Amino acid sequence: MNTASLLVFDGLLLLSIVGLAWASLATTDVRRSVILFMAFGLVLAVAWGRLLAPDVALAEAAIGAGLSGALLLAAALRQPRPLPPESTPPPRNHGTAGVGVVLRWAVTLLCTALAGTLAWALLHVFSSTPHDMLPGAISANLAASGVSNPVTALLLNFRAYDTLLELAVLLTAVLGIFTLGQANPGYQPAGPVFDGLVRWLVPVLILTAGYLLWVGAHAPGGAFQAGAMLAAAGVVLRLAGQSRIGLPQGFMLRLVMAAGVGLFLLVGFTLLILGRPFLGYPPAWAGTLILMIETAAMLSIATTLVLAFLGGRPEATGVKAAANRQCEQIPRC
Amino acid sequence: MIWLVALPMAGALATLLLPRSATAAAIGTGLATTVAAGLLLFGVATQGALHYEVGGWSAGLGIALRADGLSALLLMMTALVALAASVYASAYFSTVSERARFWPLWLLLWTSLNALLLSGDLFNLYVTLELLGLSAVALASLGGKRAAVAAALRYLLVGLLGSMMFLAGVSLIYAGYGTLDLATLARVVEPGPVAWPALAMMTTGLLLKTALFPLHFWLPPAHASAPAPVSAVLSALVVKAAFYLVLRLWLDVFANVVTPAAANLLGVLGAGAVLWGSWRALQAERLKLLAAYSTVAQLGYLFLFFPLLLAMPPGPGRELAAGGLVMLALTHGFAKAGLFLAIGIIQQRCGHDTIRELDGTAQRLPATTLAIALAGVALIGLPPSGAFLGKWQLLAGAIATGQWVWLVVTAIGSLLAAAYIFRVLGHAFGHRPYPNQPVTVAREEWPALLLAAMAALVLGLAGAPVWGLLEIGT
Amino acid sequence: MINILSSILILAGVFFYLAGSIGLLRLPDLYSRLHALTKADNLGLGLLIAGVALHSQDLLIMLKLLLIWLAVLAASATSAHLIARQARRQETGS
Amino acid sequence: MLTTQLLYALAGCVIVALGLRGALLHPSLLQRVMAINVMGAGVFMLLIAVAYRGPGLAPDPVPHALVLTGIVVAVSATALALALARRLHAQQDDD
Repeated sequence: MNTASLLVFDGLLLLSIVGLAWASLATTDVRRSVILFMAFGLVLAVAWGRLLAPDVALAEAAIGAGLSGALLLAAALRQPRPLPPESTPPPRNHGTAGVGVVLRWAVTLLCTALAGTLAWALLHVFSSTPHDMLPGAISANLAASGVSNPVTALLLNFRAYDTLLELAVLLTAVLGIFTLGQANPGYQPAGPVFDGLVRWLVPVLILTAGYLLWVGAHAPGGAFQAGAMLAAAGVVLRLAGQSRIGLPQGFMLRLVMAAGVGLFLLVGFTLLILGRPFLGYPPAWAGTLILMIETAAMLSIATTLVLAFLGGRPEATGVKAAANRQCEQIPRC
Repeated sequence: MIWLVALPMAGALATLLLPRSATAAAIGTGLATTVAAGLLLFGVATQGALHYEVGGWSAGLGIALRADGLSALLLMMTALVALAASVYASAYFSTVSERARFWPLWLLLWTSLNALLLSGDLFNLYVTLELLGLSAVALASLGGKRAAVAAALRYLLVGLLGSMMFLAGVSLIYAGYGTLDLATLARVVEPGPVAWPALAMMTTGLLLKTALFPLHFWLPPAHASAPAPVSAVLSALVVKAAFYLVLRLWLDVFANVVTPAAANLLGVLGAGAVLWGSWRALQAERLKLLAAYSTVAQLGYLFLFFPLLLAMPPGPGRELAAGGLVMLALTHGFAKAGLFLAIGIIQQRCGHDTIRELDGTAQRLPATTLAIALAGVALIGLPPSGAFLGKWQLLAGAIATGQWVWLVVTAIGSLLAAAYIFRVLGHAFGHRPYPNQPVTVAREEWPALLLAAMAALVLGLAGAPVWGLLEIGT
Repeated sequence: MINILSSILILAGVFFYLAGSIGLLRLPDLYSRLHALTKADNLGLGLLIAGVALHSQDLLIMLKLLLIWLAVLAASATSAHLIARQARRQETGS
Repeated sequence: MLTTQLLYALAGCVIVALGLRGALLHPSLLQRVMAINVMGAGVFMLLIAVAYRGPGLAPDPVPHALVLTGIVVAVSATALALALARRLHAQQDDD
C-alpha cells in the first residue's frame, strides 16, 4: 500500500472517531448516546491497532468499549426515555438562559484553547527526535524479566507496583459498589436461540481467556484482556437470565475478589523475607511468578468486572444476618 | 518504606476476608503502620532522604519511592490522624455489617495516602490519586442517605475530571522528556512549550482535587454528609494529599519552570478561598458544614505561601517560610480531624449538629467541648498552636517581600475564624439547665481530644524539629 | 496471481458491506433494514476474510480468521433474531 | 516528523476537548460519565501516538502499559459512578 492511500485511510478513520465522539455526546437520547459510545470505542481500537498497539487495542475493545458499554447500557435502560428526571435542567427564564449561553460559549472556548495548547506542545515534541532511553533500557532488561512481550514485562515486572495499586483500585470500586446495595434484579430467561448461542459462546470465551493469559508472555494479551473475556462470559450468562452466573458465595467470593492483590502481596512479602526487594523476582523464577500472579489477577479482574455489571452485592451474606443479631442501641441524650 | 503501603493493603484484605474480627485486625494494622511511619521519620531524621526501588529496577525503568523531610512528616501526620480516627471509628460504627464495609475501604484509603506521599513517579502518582479518589468516594457514600450519595457522586465526577487533567499533563511530560521519574525530570525539565502546559494541566487537576476556590464547590456537601471519621480524614488528609503534590511539583520538580506571575494567581485564588470559606463558615447552620467551609479557608492560607516563596531568594528566609507552610498544614490536619471527630460525638449524642441548638453542650459533653475549643485555637491561629507559627511566617514573609495584600487577607481570615469558632463555643457554653450527669465516652472522646491538643499545644511548642526535618530535601 | 484473487475477494466483500450500509440507511422499516444489514454484512465479511486469508498464506491465521467469521455469524444471527422478536413484541403489545 | 503520529495526536487533542466540554456542560449524568470516558480515550490516544515510531519499527512499550492501566482504572471509576447514580435514582423513586 502506498503512503497516499494510507493517509486517506488514516483520515477517514480519525474523522469517524472524532465524529462518533461528537455524536455520542451531542445527542440527548441516552441510549443512542451509549451505542455511539461503544462504536467509538471499537473504532478507537482499530486506530490503536493501526498504531501498532495491539495489546491496548484488545483491552480497549474488550474493556473500554465492551464492558464499559455494557455497564452504561444497563444504566441507560434503567432510565426512562428520553431524558432522566435529575438531568433535566431547571426551568429557566430568559435572563438565566442568556447566562447559560455565555457559559456554554466560555466552556467551549476554554476547551478549544486546551486542545490548541496540547496540539502546540505536541507539535513541539514531534519536531525533535523521540526519547529512546527508556525503550532501550527495557529491551536491555527484557531477558531478565521472565517474559518476552515488553508490555507484559512492564506491567508485571518493571512497573508491577503500578499494577498492584491498579488491582487495589478495582477492588476499591467493587467494595464501594457493595456498600451501595443489592445487585440488579436479573433479566428474563432468554429464548432458545440466545440460549443456543450462549451454550457454545461461553466455553469459547473461557477458552479464549485462557489463551490470552498464556500468550501474554510473548505476544499481545495478558491478564487484563483475559479477565475481560471471562467477565464477558459472565455478562452473557447474566443476559441469558442466569442469576448466579457461577460466582461463588460469601467467603469464597471475597477470596476470589482479593486474590489478585493478595497473591501480589504474598509474593512481595516472601521476596522481602528472602532478602530481595519487594516484587524483585529472581530472573529464573520470574516467568513462573508472573504467570501465577496473572492467573490470580485474571480471576479477580473477571469477578470484579462481573460484580460491577451486577451493580451490587449478589446476595445477603452471613455477615448481614450476624449484623442484625448484634444491632445495639446507641444511647442518645 | 514499602511497608507503609504493603501493610495497610494487607490489612484491607484481612478485614475483607475476616469481617468478624475486622476491627481488631484494622487497629492492629493501624498500629503497625504508625510504627512504620515513625521508623521512617526516624530514618529520615538520622540518615537524610531515603529512597527505595520497587522490584529492584532502577528509577525510570522501574518505580522509585522517595521520602524526604516533608513527606516523612506528612506520613507521620497521616498515621497519627488515621490511627486516632480508627480508634474512634471502632466505636462509631455500631453494627458488624457497617464495620465490615468500612474497614477494607478505610485501609485502602490509608494505603493510597501513604503510596501518594512516597511515590516518585508521575504515572504511579496518577494511580494513587485514583485509588485515593475512589476509596474516598466510597467511604463518603457510606451513610447511604440521599444527600451523601449525591455529594459522593459529584465528588467522584470532579475527582475523575481532575485525574484526567493530571494524566493529560503526565502524557505531555512523557512525550517531551521520555521519563516519568520525578528526580530525573527535575534535572532535565526546562521552561518551554511542553513544560508550561503540562504543569498547568497537572496543577488544574490537582486544584480541583484539593478544592481551591473557586473549584471548591464539591467539598462542603461531600465532607458534611460523610460519616464523622470519614469526614475527619477527608478534610484533614485527602485534600492535603493533592496539595502536597502541588507543592512537590511547584517547589521541587518544576522549580525552574514556575513563574512569579503564576504563583501570584495561586495566591489570589488562595485569598479568595480564605475570605469566601471563612465567610460561609460564619453563616453555616450546621457544625459539619462550618467545619467543611473552614477547610476551604484553611487550604487558602496554604496557597498564600506560593507567591511569597517564589518572591524569596533561596536561603534561610525561604526555608523558614516553607517551614511555616508545612506547620500550618500539619496543624490544620490535626485540628480539623479533631474537630470533625468531636462534631461526630455531638451528632451521635444529641441527634443533630445544628449550631443554634447546641446550648448546654459544654455541661453534657465537657471533654468534647474542650476538644472543639482546642481545635478552634489552632484554626484561628492563636499561640501556642502550630498555626500561630505558620501564620507568623506567612506574615513575616509578606512583610519581607512587600506583598502587603496577603497580610490583610490573613488578618481578615483570622478574625472571621475567631468569629465562627466563638459563635460555636458561645452556644456550647450557653446556659440551659441540664439535669443529667455529664457524659464521657473514652474511646470516642480521647481521639478527638488528643488530635486537637496535638494541634493546639504540641506542634507549636515542638516546632524546632519540624524545621530541622524540612531541611532534609531530596 | 493469489494477490489478484485476494484483492478481488476483498473488493467484493467491501461492495457487500457498502450495499448493507446503504440498505440500513435507505430501507423503510426495521425488518428490511435488519435483513439488509445481517445478510449483506455476513456475506461481505466472509468474502473479506477469504481474501485476507488467501493473502496471509498461513494455515494458523486462516483458521483464526475462519473462527472469527463463525463467531460473527452466530452473534449477528442471534442479535438479529432478538431485535426482531423484541420489535414484534412491542408491535403486538404483549 | 511523522505525519501519522501527528494526525492521530491531533485527533487525540480534539477528543480530549470534546470530552472535557461534555463533562462540564452535559445535563445528563450518564452522559457526563461517558464524556469523562471520552476524554480519557483522547488522552490514551495521545499516549499511543507518542509511542508510535513509524511503520515497521517497534513502538515504545511504556505508553502502552500506561494506557492499559488507565483503561482498567477508568472502567473501575465508571462502574462506581454508575452504581452511585443507580442508588441515587432508586432513592428518588422512593420520595
